[in-house]
Amino acid sequence: MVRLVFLGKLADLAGVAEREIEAPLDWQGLVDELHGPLRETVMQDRTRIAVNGALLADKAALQARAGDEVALLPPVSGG
Amino acid sequence: MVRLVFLGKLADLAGVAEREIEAPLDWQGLVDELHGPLRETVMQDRTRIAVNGALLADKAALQARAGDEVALLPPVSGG
Amino acid sequence: MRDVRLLAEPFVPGEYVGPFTNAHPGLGGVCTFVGEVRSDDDVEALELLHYAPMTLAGMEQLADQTIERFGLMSLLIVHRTGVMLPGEPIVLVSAAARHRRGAIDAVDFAMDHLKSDSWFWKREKRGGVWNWIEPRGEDYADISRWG
Amino acid sequence: MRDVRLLAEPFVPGEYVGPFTNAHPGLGGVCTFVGEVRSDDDVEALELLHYAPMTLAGMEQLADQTIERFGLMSLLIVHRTGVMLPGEPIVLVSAAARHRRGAIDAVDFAMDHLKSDSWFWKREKRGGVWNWIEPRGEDYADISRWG
Repeated sequence: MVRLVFLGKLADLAGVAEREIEAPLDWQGLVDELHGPLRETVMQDRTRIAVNGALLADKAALQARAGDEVALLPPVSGG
Repeated sequence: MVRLVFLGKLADLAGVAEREIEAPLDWQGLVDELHGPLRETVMQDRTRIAVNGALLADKAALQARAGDEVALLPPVSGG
Repeated sequence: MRDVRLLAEPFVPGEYVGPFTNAHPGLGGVCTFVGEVRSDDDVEALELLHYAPMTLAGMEQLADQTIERFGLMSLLIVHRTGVMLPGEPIVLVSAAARHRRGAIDAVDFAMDHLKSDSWFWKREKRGGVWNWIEPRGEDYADISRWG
Repeated sequence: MRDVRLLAEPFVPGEYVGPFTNAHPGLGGVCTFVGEVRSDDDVEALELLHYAPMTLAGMEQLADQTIERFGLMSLLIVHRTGVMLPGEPIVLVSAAARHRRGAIDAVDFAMDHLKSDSWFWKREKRGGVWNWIEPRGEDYADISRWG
Protein backbone atom coordinates (compact mmCIF):
# COMPACT_ATOMS: atom_id res chain seq x y z
CA MET A 1 0.00 0.00 0.00
CA VAL A 2 0.94 3.64 -0.52
CA ARG A 3 0.11 6.15 2.21
CA LEU A 4 -1.47 9.41 0.99
CA VAL A 5 -1.05 12.40 3.33
CA PHE A 6 -3.31 15.44 2.83
CA LEU A 7 -1.84 18.71 4.10
CA GLY A 8 -3.58 21.99 4.97
CA LYS A 9 -7.01 22.45 3.50
CA LEU A 10 -6.64 19.26 1.42
CA ALA A 11 -7.31 17.33 4.63
CA ASP A 12 -10.65 19.13 4.93
CA LEU A 13 -11.49 18.40 1.30
CA ALA A 14 -10.48 14.74 1.67
CA GLY A 15 -12.32 14.42 4.97
CA VAL A 16 -9.24 12.63 6.37
CA ALA A 17 -5.61 13.52 7.00
CA GLU A 18 -4.27 10.24 5.64
CA ARG A 19 -5.45 7.37 3.52
CA GLU A 20 -4.02 4.10 2.21
CA ILE A 21 -4.21 3.30 -1.47
CA GLU A 22 -3.09 0.37 -3.68
CA ALA A 23 0.53 0.29 -4.83
CA PRO A 24 2.02 1.04 -7.26
CA LEU A 25 0.64 4.54 -7.80
CA ASP A 26 1.34 6.95 -10.64
CA TRP A 27 -0.10 10.42 -11.32
CA GLN A 28 -3.03 9.14 -13.41
CA GLY A 29 -3.83 6.52 -10.79
CA LEU A 30 -3.84 9.20 -8.09
CA VAL A 31 -6.12 11.54 -10.03
CA ASP A 32 -8.53 8.64 -10.73
CA GLU A 33 -8.79 7.96 -6.99
CA LEU A 34 -9.80 11.54 -6.12
CA HIS A 35 -13.06 13.33 -6.75
CA GLY A 36 -14.75 16.73 -6.78
CA PRO A 37 -13.01 19.78 -5.25
CA LEU A 38 -10.23 17.59 -3.85
CA ARG A 39 -9.33 16.35 -7.33
CA GLU A 40 -9.54 19.87 -8.79
CA THR A 41 -7.29 21.29 -6.10
CA VAL A 42 -4.73 18.51 -6.41
CA MET A 43 -4.61 19.07 -10.17
CA GLN A 44 -3.84 22.80 -9.78
CA ASP A 45 -0.25 23.77 -10.57
CA ARG A 46 0.17 25.28 -7.11
CA THR A 47 -0.41 21.93 -5.41
CA ARG A 48 2.88 20.03 -5.09
CA ILE A 49 3.66 16.40 -4.37
CA ALA A 50 6.43 14.87 -2.26
CA VAL A 51 7.38 11.21 -2.06
CA ASN A 52 8.94 10.19 1.25
CA GLY A 53 9.68 13.85 2.02
CA ALA A 54 11.30 14.60 -1.36
CA LEU A 55 9.49 17.20 -3.47
CA LEU A 56 8.76 16.20 -7.08
CA ALA A 57 9.79 18.78 -9.67
CA ASP A 58 7.03 17.42 -11.92
CA LYS A 59 4.14 15.78 -10.14
CA ALA A 60 3.02 14.01 -13.33
CA ALA A 61 6.22 11.95 -12.91
CA LEU A 62 4.86 10.39 -9.69
CA GLN A 63 5.88 6.73 -9.29
CA ALA A 64 5.13 5.45 -5.78
CA ARG A 65 5.72 1.89 -4.61
CA ALA A 66 4.45 -0.12 -1.68
CA GLY A 67 5.51 1.49 1.60
CA ASP A 68 5.99 4.97 0.11
CA GLU A 69 4.42 8.06 1.66
CA VAL A 70 2.92 10.47 -0.88
CA ALA A 71 2.23 13.98 0.50
CA LEU A 72 -0.17 16.36 -1.26
CA LEU A 73 0.97 19.92 -0.50
CA PRO A 74 -1.24 22.94 -1.17
CA PRO A 75 0.31 26.44 -1.30
CA VAL A 76 1.91 27.31 2.03
CA SER A 77 0.80 30.22 4.21
CA GLY A 78 3.27 30.12 7.05
CA GLY A 79 5.02 32.23 9.64
CA MET B 1 32.04 85.57 29.20
CA VAL B 2 31.17 82.98 26.54
CA ARG B 3 31.95 79.35 27.25
CA LEU B 4 33.60 77.46 24.35
CA VAL B 5 33.13 73.67 24.40
CA PHE B 6 35.44 71.52 22.25
CA LEU B 7 33.98 68.17 21.25
CA GLY B 8 35.70 65.00 20.05
CA LYS B 9 39.20 65.48 18.70
CA LEU B 10 38.86 69.28 18.95
CA ALA B 11 39.40 68.90 22.71
CA ASP B 12 42.76 67.25 21.97
CA LEU B 13 43.69 69.99 19.51
CA ALA B 14 42.64 72.69 22.00
CA GLY B 15 44.36 70.98 24.89
CA VAL B 16 41.22 71.57 26.99
CA ALA B 17 37.57 70.51 26.81
CA GLU B 18 36.24 73.96 27.67
CA ARG B 19 37.46 77.52 27.75
CA GLU B 20 36.02 80.96 28.62
CA ILE B 21 36.33 83.79 26.16
CA GLU B 22 35.28 87.46 26.13
CA ALA B 23 31.68 88.26 25.14
CA PRO B 24 30.29 89.15 22.69
CA LEU B 25 31.72 86.67 20.21
CA ASP B 26 31.15 86.44 16.46
CA TRP B 27 32.66 84.08 13.87
CA GLN B 28 35.63 86.31 13.08
CA GLY B 29 36.31 86.83 16.78
CA LEU B 30 36.25 83.07 17.33
CA VAL B 31 38.64 82.35 14.44
CA ASP B 32 41.01 85.04 15.71
CA GLU B 33 41.15 83.34 19.11
CA LEU B 34 42.17 79.95 17.68
CA HIS B 35 45.50 78.87 16.21
CA GLY B 36 47.22 76.18 14.21
CA PRO B 37 45.48 72.83 13.55
CA LEU B 38 42.61 73.76 15.88
CA ARG B 39 41.80 76.84 13.82
CA GLU B 40 42.13 74.92 10.55
CA THR B 41 39.81 72.18 11.75
CA VAL B 42 37.20 74.61 13.09
CA MET B 43 37.22 76.43 9.74
CA GLN B 44 36.50 73.23 7.80
CA ASP B 45 32.94 72.97 6.44
CA ARG B 46 32.44 69.68 8.28
CA THR B 47 32.91 71.33 11.67
CA ARG B 48 29.58 72.69 12.96
CA ILE B 49 28.75 75.17 15.69
CA ALA B 50 25.89 75.15 18.20
CA VAL B 51 24.89 77.95 20.54
CA ASN B 52 23.18 76.81 23.74
CA GLY B 53 22.48 73.42 22.12
CA ALA B 54 20.98 74.86 18.91
CA LEU B 55 22.88 74.05 15.73
CA LEU B 56 23.73 77.01 13.47
CA ALA B 57 22.81 76.51 9.82
CA ASP B 58 25.62 78.93 8.93
CA LYS B 59 28.44 79.14 11.46
CA ALA B 60 29.64 82.46 10.01
CA ALA B 61 26.40 83.88 11.48
CA LEU B 62 27.63 83.16 15.03
CA GLN B 63 26.56 85.86 17.52
CA ALA B 64 27.17 84.76 21.11
CA ARG B 65 26.53 86.91 24.18
CA ALA B 66 27.64 86.73 27.78
CA GLY B 67 26.50 83.47 29.37
CA ASP B 68 26.13 81.61 26.05
CA GLU B 69 27.68 78.20 25.50
CA VAL B 70 29.29 77.78 22.06
CA ALA B 71 29.98 74.15 21.09
CA LEU B 72 32.46 73.27 18.33
CA LEU B 73 31.32 69.99 16.76
CA PRO B 74 33.61 67.96 14.47
CA PRO B 75 32.10 65.25 12.21
CA VAL B 76 30.39 62.57 14.29
CA SER B 77 31.47 58.92 14.33
CA GLY B 78 28.91 57.33 16.58
CA GLY B 79 27.11 54.06 17.32
CA MET C 1 26.55 28.07 14.73
CA ARG C 2 23.15 27.08 13.39
CA ASP C 3 20.26 26.48 15.79
CA VAL C 4 16.89 25.64 14.21
CA ARG C 5 13.91 24.51 16.26
CA LEU C 6 10.30 23.57 15.61
CA LEU C 7 8.30 23.84 18.83
CA ALA C 8 4.81 22.53 19.56
CA GLU C 9 4.52 24.49 22.84
CA PRO C 10 4.62 28.23 23.73
CA PHE C 11 8.08 29.74 24.15
CA VAL C 12 9.61 32.87 25.67
CA PRO C 13 11.83 34.61 23.06
CA GLY C 14 14.25 35.94 25.68
CA GLU C 15 15.08 32.41 26.81
CA TYR C 16 16.53 31.77 23.36
CA VAL C 17 17.88 35.20 22.44
CA GLY C 18 19.70 35.79 25.74
CA PRO C 19 21.91 32.69 25.53
CA PHE C 20 22.34 33.21 21.77
CA THR C 21 23.63 36.77 22.28
CA ASN C 22 25.79 35.79 25.25
CA ALA C 23 27.35 32.95 23.26
CA HIS C 24 28.83 35.48 20.82
CA PRO C 25 30.34 38.40 22.70
CA GLY C 26 32.31 40.88 20.65
CA LEU C 27 30.92 39.66 17.35
CA GLY C 28 29.54 42.99 16.20
CA GLY C 29 25.77 42.96 15.94
CA VAL C 30 22.79 40.77 16.62
CA CYS C 31 19.45 41.41 14.91
CA THR C 32 16.33 39.63 16.15
CA PHE C 33 12.77 39.51 14.92
CA VAL C 34 9.90 38.11 16.95
CA GLY C 35 6.52 37.65 15.27
CA GLU C 36 3.43 37.21 17.41
CA VAL C 37 -0.16 36.23 16.78
CA ARG C 38 -1.89 39.58 16.29
CA SER C 39 -4.87 40.48 18.46
CA ASP C 40 -6.82 41.36 15.35
CA ASP C 41 -10.52 41.83 15.06
CA ASP C 42 -12.11 38.68 16.30
CA VAL C 43 -9.37 36.08 15.81
CA GLU C 44 -9.65 33.65 18.70
CA ALA C 45 -6.79 31.36 17.77
CA LEU C 46 -4.36 30.52 15.00
CA GLU C 47 -3.10 27.07 14.06
CA LEU C 48 0.03 26.26 12.10
CA LEU C 49 0.19 22.79 10.62
CA HIS C 50 3.35 21.38 9.16
CA TYR C 51 4.64 18.19 7.54
CA ALA C 52 7.23 16.60 9.78
CA PRO C 53 9.31 14.90 7.05
CA MET C 54 9.87 18.24 5.27
CA THR C 55 9.35 21.26 7.51
CA LEU C 56 12.36 21.15 9.82
CA ALA C 57 14.67 19.97 7.00
CA GLY C 58 13.48 22.92 4.89
CA MET C 59 14.13 25.38 7.72
CA GLU C 60 17.64 23.95 8.18
CA GLN C 61 18.33 24.42 4.48
CA LEU C 62 17.05 27.99 4.68
CA ALA C 63 19.31 28.60 7.69
CA ASP C 64 22.37 27.29 5.82
CA GLN C 65 21.53 29.45 2.81
CA THR C 66 21.07 32.54 5.01
CA ILE C 67 24.35 32.01 6.89
CA GLU C 68 26.19 31.58 3.61
CA ARG C 69 24.57 34.51 1.81
CA PHE C 70 25.10 37.06 4.58
CA GLY C 71 28.33 35.70 6.04
CA LEU C 72 26.78 35.23 9.48
CA MET C 73 28.66 34.04 12.51
CA SER C 74 25.50 32.46 13.81
CA LEU C 75 21.78 32.06 13.15
CA LEU C 76 18.90 31.02 15.40
CA ILE C 77 15.43 30.15 14.04
CA VAL C 78 12.61 29.08 16.35
CA HIS C 79 9.16 28.39 14.88
CA ARG C 80 5.95 27.33 16.58
CA THR C 81 3.47 24.79 15.29
CA GLY C 82 0.05 23.91 16.67
CA VAL C 83 -2.64 26.13 18.14
CA MET C 84 -1.60 29.62 19.33
CA LEU C 85 -3.49 32.40 21.06
CA PRO C 86 -3.25 36.15 20.33
CA GLY C 87 -0.03 37.56 21.78
CA GLU C 88 1.87 34.26 21.63
CA PRO C 89 5.16 34.27 19.69
CA ILE C 90 5.03 32.36 16.39
CA VAL C 91 8.55 32.87 15.09
CA LEU C 92 11.92 34.09 16.26
CA VAL C 93 14.91 34.74 14.00
CA SER C 94 18.19 35.99 15.43
CA ALA C 95 21.32 36.63 13.34
CA ALA C 96 24.82 37.52 14.54
CA ALA C 97 27.23 39.19 12.13
CA ARG C 98 30.29 41.39 12.20
CA HIS C 99 28.38 44.29 10.66
CA ARG C 100 24.82 45.44 11.29
CA ARG C 101 23.82 45.43 7.62
CA GLY C 102 24.44 41.68 7.33
CA ALA C 103 22.56 40.89 10.53
CA ILE C 104 19.52 43.01 9.61
CA ASP C 105 19.34 41.81 6.00
CA ALA C 106 19.72 38.18 7.09
CA VAL C 107 16.70 38.45 9.40
CA ASP C 108 14.69 40.14 6.63
CA PHE C 109 15.65 37.39 4.15
CA ALA C 110 14.96 34.52 6.55
CA MET C 111 11.56 35.96 7.55
CA ASP C 112 10.47 36.45 3.93
CA HIS C 113 11.39 32.84 3.13
CA LEU C 114 9.85 31.40 6.29
CA LYS C 115 6.59 33.15 5.38
CA SER C 116 6.27 32.08 1.79
CA ASP C 117 8.69 29.25 1.19
CA SER C 118 8.40 26.95 4.22
CA TRP C 119 6.07 24.02 4.74
CA PHE C 120 3.51 25.57 7.04
CA TRP C 121 -0.23 25.86 6.58
CA LYS C 122 -2.15 28.37 8.64
CA ARG C 123 -5.74 28.58 9.74
CA GLU C 124 -7.59 31.04 11.95
CA LYS C 125 -10.50 30.58 14.30
CA ARG C 126 -13.17 33.28 14.27
CA GLY C 127 -16.56 32.92 15.89
CA GLY C 128 -15.71 29.32 16.71
CA VAL C 129 -15.05 28.42 13.05
CA TRP C 130 -11.64 27.53 11.58
CA ASN C 131 -10.71 28.97 8.18
CA TRP C 132 -7.63 28.28 6.09
CA ILE C 133 -5.49 31.30 5.25
CA GLU C 134 -4.51 31.59 1.62
CA PRO C 135 -1.01 32.86 0.81
CA ARG C 136 -0.96 36.63 0.19
CA GLY C 137 0.37 38.19 -3.02
CA GLU C 138 2.44 40.39 -0.73
CA ASP C 139 4.40 37.35 0.50
CA TYR C 140 5.43 36.44 -3.05
CA ALA C 141 6.40 40.08 -3.68
CA ASP C 142 8.55 40.01 -0.53
CA ILE C 143 10.42 36.90 -1.58
CA SER C 144 11.00 38.14 -5.14
CA ARG C 145 13.07 41.01 -3.72
CA TRP C 146 15.93 38.57 -3.10
CA GLY C 147 16.39 37.56 -6.75
CA MET D 1 5.35 54.63 23.15
CA ARG D 2 8.80 56.19 22.81
CA ASP D 3 11.59 55.21 25.18
CA VAL D 4 15.01 56.79 24.52
CA ARG D 5 17.91 56.44 26.94
CA LEU D 6 21.52 57.52 27.10
CA LEU D 7 23.42 55.35 29.60
CA ALA D 8 26.85 55.91 31.09
CA GLU D 9 27.07 52.39 32.55
CA PRO D 10 27.00 48.87 31.01
CA PHE D 11 23.53 47.44 30.32
CA VAL D 12 21.99 44.05 29.62
CA PRO D 13 19.86 44.24 26.41
CA GLY D 14 17.37 41.63 27.63
CA GLU D 15 16.48 43.79 30.62
CA TYR D 16 15.13 46.40 28.20
CA VAL D 17 13.85 44.21 25.35
CA GLY D 18 11.93 41.78 27.59
CA PRO D 19 9.69 44.41 29.20
CA PHE D 20 9.40 46.25 25.86
CA THR D 21 8.13 43.11 24.10
CA ASN D 22 5.86 42.15 26.99
CA ALA D 23 4.34 45.64 27.02
CA HIS D 24 2.97 45.07 23.51
CA PRO D 25 1.43 41.63 23.23
CA GLY D 26 -0.44 40.89 20.04
CA LEU D 27 1.04 43.83 18.18
CA GLY D 28 2.49 41.85 15.29
CA GLY D 29 6.26 41.98 15.25
CA VAL D 30 9.21 43.29 17.21
CA CYS D 31 12.59 43.77 15.57
CA THR D 32 15.66 44.41 17.72
CA PHE D 33 19.26 45.21 16.93
CA VAL D 34 22.04 45.09 19.49
CA GLY D 35 25.48 46.41 18.54
CA GLU D 36 28.49 45.43 20.62
CA VAL D 37 32.08 46.55 20.83
CA ARG D 38 33.86 44.16 18.48
CA SER D 39 36.77 42.09 19.77
CA ASP D 40 38.84 43.24 16.82
CA ASP D 41 42.54 42.98 16.41
CA ASP D 42 44.07 44.77 19.35
CA VAL D 43 41.31 47.15 20.41
CA GLU D 44 41.48 47.40 24.21
CA ALA D 45 38.61 49.81 24.73
CA LEU D 46 36.28 52.16 22.94
CA GLU D 47 35.01 55.50 24.21
CA LEU D 48 31.94 57.36 23.04
CA LEU D 49 31.78 61.02 23.92
CA HIS D 50 28.65 63.07 23.51
CA TYR D 51 27.39 66.60 24.08
CA ALA D 52 24.70 66.54 26.74
CA PRO D 53 22.69 69.56 25.51
CA MET D 54 22.24 67.98 22.06
CA THR D 55 22.71 64.21 22.04
CA LEU D 56 19.62 62.95 23.86
CA ALA D 57 17.40 65.60 22.24
CA GLY D 58 18.70 64.50 18.82
CA MET D 59 17.98 60.85 19.60
CA GLU D 60 14.45 61.75 20.69
CA GLN D 61 13.88 63.60 17.42
CA LEU D 62 15.19 60.61 15.48
CA ALA D 63 12.83 58.35 17.46
CA ASP D 64 9.83 60.54 16.63
CA GLN D 65 10.81 60.60 12.97
CA THR D 66 11.22 56.80 12.88
CA ILE D 67 7.87 56.15 14.60
CA GLU D 68 6.13 58.48 12.17
CA ARG D 69 7.84 57.18 9.03
CA PHE D 70 7.25 53.49 9.71
CA GLY D 71 3.95 53.74 11.58
CA LEU D 72 5.39 52.04 14.66
CA MET D 73 3.39 51.20 17.74
CA SER D 74 6.49 51.66 19.83
CA LEU D 75 10.23 52.33 19.67
CA LEU D 76 13.03 51.79 22.18
CA ILE D 77 16.52 53.26 21.74
CA VAL D 78 19.25 52.71 24.32
CA HIS D 79 22.73 54.10 23.67
CA ARG D 80 25.87 53.88 25.77
CA THR D 81 28.37 56.66 26.36
CA GLY D 82 31.73 56.50 28.10
CA VAL D 83 34.40 53.81 28.04
CA MET D 84 33.35 50.34 26.87
CA LEU D 85 35.22 47.03 26.66
CA PRO D 86 35.04 44.47 23.81
CA GLY D 87 31.78 42.51 24.03
CA GLU D 88 29.88 45.27 25.82
CA PRO D 89 26.64 46.47 24.16
CA ILE D 90 26.85 49.98 22.65
CA VAL D 91 23.41 50.38 21.19
CA LEU D 92 20.01 48.73 21.28
CA VAL D 93 17.10 49.60 18.98
CA SER D 94 13.79 47.78 19.26
CA ALA D 95 10.74 48.56 17.09
CA ALA D 96 7.21 47.17 17.41
CA ALA D 97 4.90 47.30 14.41
CA ARG D 98 1.85 45.51 13.05
CA HIS D 99 3.86 44.09 10.14
CA ARG D 100 7.39 42.76 10.07
CA ARG D 101 8.54 44.93 7.18
CA GLY D 102 7.87 48.12 9.16
CA ALA D 103 9.63 46.83 12.26
CA ILE D 104 12.73 45.64 10.36
CA ASP D 105 13.02 48.77 8.19
CA ALA D 106 12.56 51.03 11.22
CA VAL D 107 15.51 49.40 13.00
CA ASP D 108 17.63 49.67 9.86
CA PHE D 109 16.73 53.37 9.48
CA ALA D 110 17.30 54.23 13.13
CA MET D 111 20.67 52.44 13.19
CA ASP D 112 21.89 54.20 10.03
CA HIS D 113 20.97 57.57 11.53
CA LEU D 114 22.38 56.83 14.97
CA LYS D 115 25.69 55.92 13.30
CA SER D 116 26.11 58.94 11.07
CA ASP D 117 23.68 61.59 12.21
CA SER D 118 23.84 61.62 16.03
CA TRP D 119 26.10 63.63 18.29
CA PHE D 120 28.62 60.97 19.27
CA TRP D 121 32.38 60.98 18.87
CA LYS D 122 34.25 57.71 19.09
CA ARG D 123 37.81 56.86 19.96
CA GLU D 124 39.62 53.53 20.30
CA LYS D 125 42.43 52.47 22.56
CA ARG D 126 45.13 50.29 20.98
CA GLY D 127 48.45 49.58 22.59
CA GLY D 128 47.56 51.97 25.39
CA VAL D 129 46.99 54.88 22.98
CA TRP D 130 43.62 56.52 22.25
CA ASN D 131 42.83 57.42 18.64
CA TRP D 132 39.80 59.26 17.28
CA ILE D 133 37.73 57.36 14.72
CA GLU D 134 36.89 59.33 11.61
CA PRO D 135 33.43 58.83 10.07
CA ARG D 136 33.44 56.19 7.33
CA GLY D 137 32.23 56.88 3.77
CA GLU D 138 30.13 53.74 4.21
CA ASP D 139 28.09 55.46 6.93
CA TYR D 140 27.16 58.32 4.61
CA ALA D 141 26.25 55.80 1.90
CA ASP D 142 24.00 53.99 4.39
CA ILE D 143 22.13 57.13 5.34
CA SER D 144 21.68 58.27 1.74
CA ARG D 145 19.61 55.12 1.10
CA TRP D 146 16.71 56.75 2.94
CA GLY D 147 16.36 59.73 0.60
